[in-house]
Amino acid sequence: MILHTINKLSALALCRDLISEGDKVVLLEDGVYLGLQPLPFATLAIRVDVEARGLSGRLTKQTESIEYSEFVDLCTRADKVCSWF
Amino acid sequence: MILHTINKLSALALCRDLISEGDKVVLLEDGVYLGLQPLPFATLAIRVDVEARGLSGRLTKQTESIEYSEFVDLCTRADKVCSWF
Amino acid sequence: MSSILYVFSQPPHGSINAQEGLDALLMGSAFTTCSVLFVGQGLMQLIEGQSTDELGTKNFSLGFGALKDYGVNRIACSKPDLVASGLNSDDFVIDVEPLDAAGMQLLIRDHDKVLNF
Amino acid sequence: MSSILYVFSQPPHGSINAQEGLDALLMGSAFTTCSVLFVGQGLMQLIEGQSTDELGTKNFSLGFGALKDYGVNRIACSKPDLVASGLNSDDFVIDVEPLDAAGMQLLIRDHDKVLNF
Amino acid sequence: MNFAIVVHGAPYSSEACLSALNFAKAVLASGHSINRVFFYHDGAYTANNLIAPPQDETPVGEQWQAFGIGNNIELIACIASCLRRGILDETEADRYEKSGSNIAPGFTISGLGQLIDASINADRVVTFGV
Amino acid sequence: MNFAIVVHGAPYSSEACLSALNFAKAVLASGHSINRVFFYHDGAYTANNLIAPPQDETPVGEQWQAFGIGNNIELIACIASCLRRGILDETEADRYEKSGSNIAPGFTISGLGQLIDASINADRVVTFGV
Repeated sequence: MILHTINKLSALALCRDLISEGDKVVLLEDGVYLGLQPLPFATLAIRVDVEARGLSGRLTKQTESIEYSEFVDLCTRADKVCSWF
Repeated sequence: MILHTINKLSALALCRDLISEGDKVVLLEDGVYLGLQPLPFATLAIRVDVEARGLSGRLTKQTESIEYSEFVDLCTRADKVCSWF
Repeated sequence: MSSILYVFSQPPHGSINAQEGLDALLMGSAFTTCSVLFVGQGLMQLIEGQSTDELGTKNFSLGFGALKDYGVNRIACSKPDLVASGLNSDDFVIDVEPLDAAGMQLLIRDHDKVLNF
Repeated sequence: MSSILYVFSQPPHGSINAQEGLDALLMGSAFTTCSVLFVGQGLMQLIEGQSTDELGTKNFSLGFGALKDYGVNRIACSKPDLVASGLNSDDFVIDVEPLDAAGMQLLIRDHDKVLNF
Repeated sequence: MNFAIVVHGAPYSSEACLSALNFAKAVLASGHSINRVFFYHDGAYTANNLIAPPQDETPVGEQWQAFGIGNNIELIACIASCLRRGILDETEADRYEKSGSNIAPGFTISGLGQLIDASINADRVVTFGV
Repeated sequence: MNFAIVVHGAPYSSEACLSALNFAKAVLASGHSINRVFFYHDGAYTANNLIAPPQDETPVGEQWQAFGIGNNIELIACIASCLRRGILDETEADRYEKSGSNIAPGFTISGLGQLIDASINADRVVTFGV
């Protein structure tokens, strides 16, 4: 499993094709706005970034909020981390 | 006439609808890459930015290279300048 | 005295730039006629319910409530960008006038200077 | 010893970041097995005929010619992004292996670490 | 005609800083004037006097200094932007009890009012954003 | 598990600088370790000791200092990034005959080799880009 992070809307185009079945995707910073639109994969969004932007309760069902501790845990379970920005 | 400047690809989405008949558009910095694709309006691209990126001879016919002096001249002939970035 | 249109196109919190843009708008409105147009991700500055206590950035969206008091003339946003965002005006901290392309072009034409942030 | 895949996604000259990315790749290749994947606007770093004398930025595209000498293993780019750019491999300063999505996914899988620039 | 120029980008980090300089030079070369250059956001980093780039790279900050001093043009770095980014003159360094100042010659730290004043009074205002 | 963390963004200018700090804190809180934090690109600005933000804004740079010193974690600012951006320690200030140094406590200026070494030897490397 590879963990991908996305920190802004424009970075989606860079990684859209590179996310394999079984990979995980973390949305952080301005990347959490991607949680407003339908995506071809499920995502995990950093809760403090979601709340800072007023997006609590506004995100699609395929986006789940997580804490930094869960982000760290995902890193340890992934083979590697790939950051898209 | 309003003079618009665009300095990166993603800024096109911001101004595409705001460019009126008779307005002028200057591409600078990474905005000169827009000269590789068809656009709904003619553009003027800063020559030193075009050359730095190796785009001389690669741009569409609707893109013309200009000097900074012509950019300044366009500013004086425009009613105002609007910078998209 | 020159009137100034402020164009806000950046989302909040990802960088300080949006916040520094609002500072410039408030300062400008003390000196001359100012209006503001939100476009693209700039609309995200307006979302109600931003809660930045834990992140530690500043919730400057609260400042938009003061724009009328500061005498800011027109407060507008791009209607196409609003529709594309999936949000609507009810999601915003203040009343904002959605403008179509022609309306935005007129707004730009009606001001002497444009400051983009 | 961990192998490293460098992913370059930024265009040159608009900021120093692409140039600093190449510096990191050259440094990395002195220590361990490295490969590089150009995606998105990162492909623009490869365009032949960059002439920066007048602008005054550094034409670091000339440095790509040294990648083989530095022992950089695979030099690849996104085939979909190459097609979308309207450019082709002949426009580039060096030979680059265009990879489809599956090929890029394999490249990522084949390296221990990924450094994005 | 009189220009106000606004710079949002730092040397190297953004070409905006260099583009604005090239534009400013062309303004003067065309016989026009510049009422003020205002450095906002990361543009404030341009005023850092401690920059020491490699010899084969254009020293954009130094060129701005020379341009401002040589042509007697006001280069204003926004005080709020500067404080957040660690660009201080002696007054601010004393006020915040910092170890020293690092403002480059030719630059003045001042308030956001200078941006508004320049924008209102210039014939044209041109922003170099990031 | 051992982490290397790479930071590309400056305080305020990019949330990356803050996200990386939150991540680093969570790494330690989860019982893992950090072999090095490497500040590259504009991340080098984090090491500027002259930052004086408004009192109601999070002093991200200071928090990094406290984090590094308090947990005995290496905070390395890339020397090439630092020279281009005007972040100097005393050695570099002397070498380039600059008026002073401005490196913050807890930070060390060092070469790009430190990024490679950290990346190779960590179990995971995580980049916070801009």
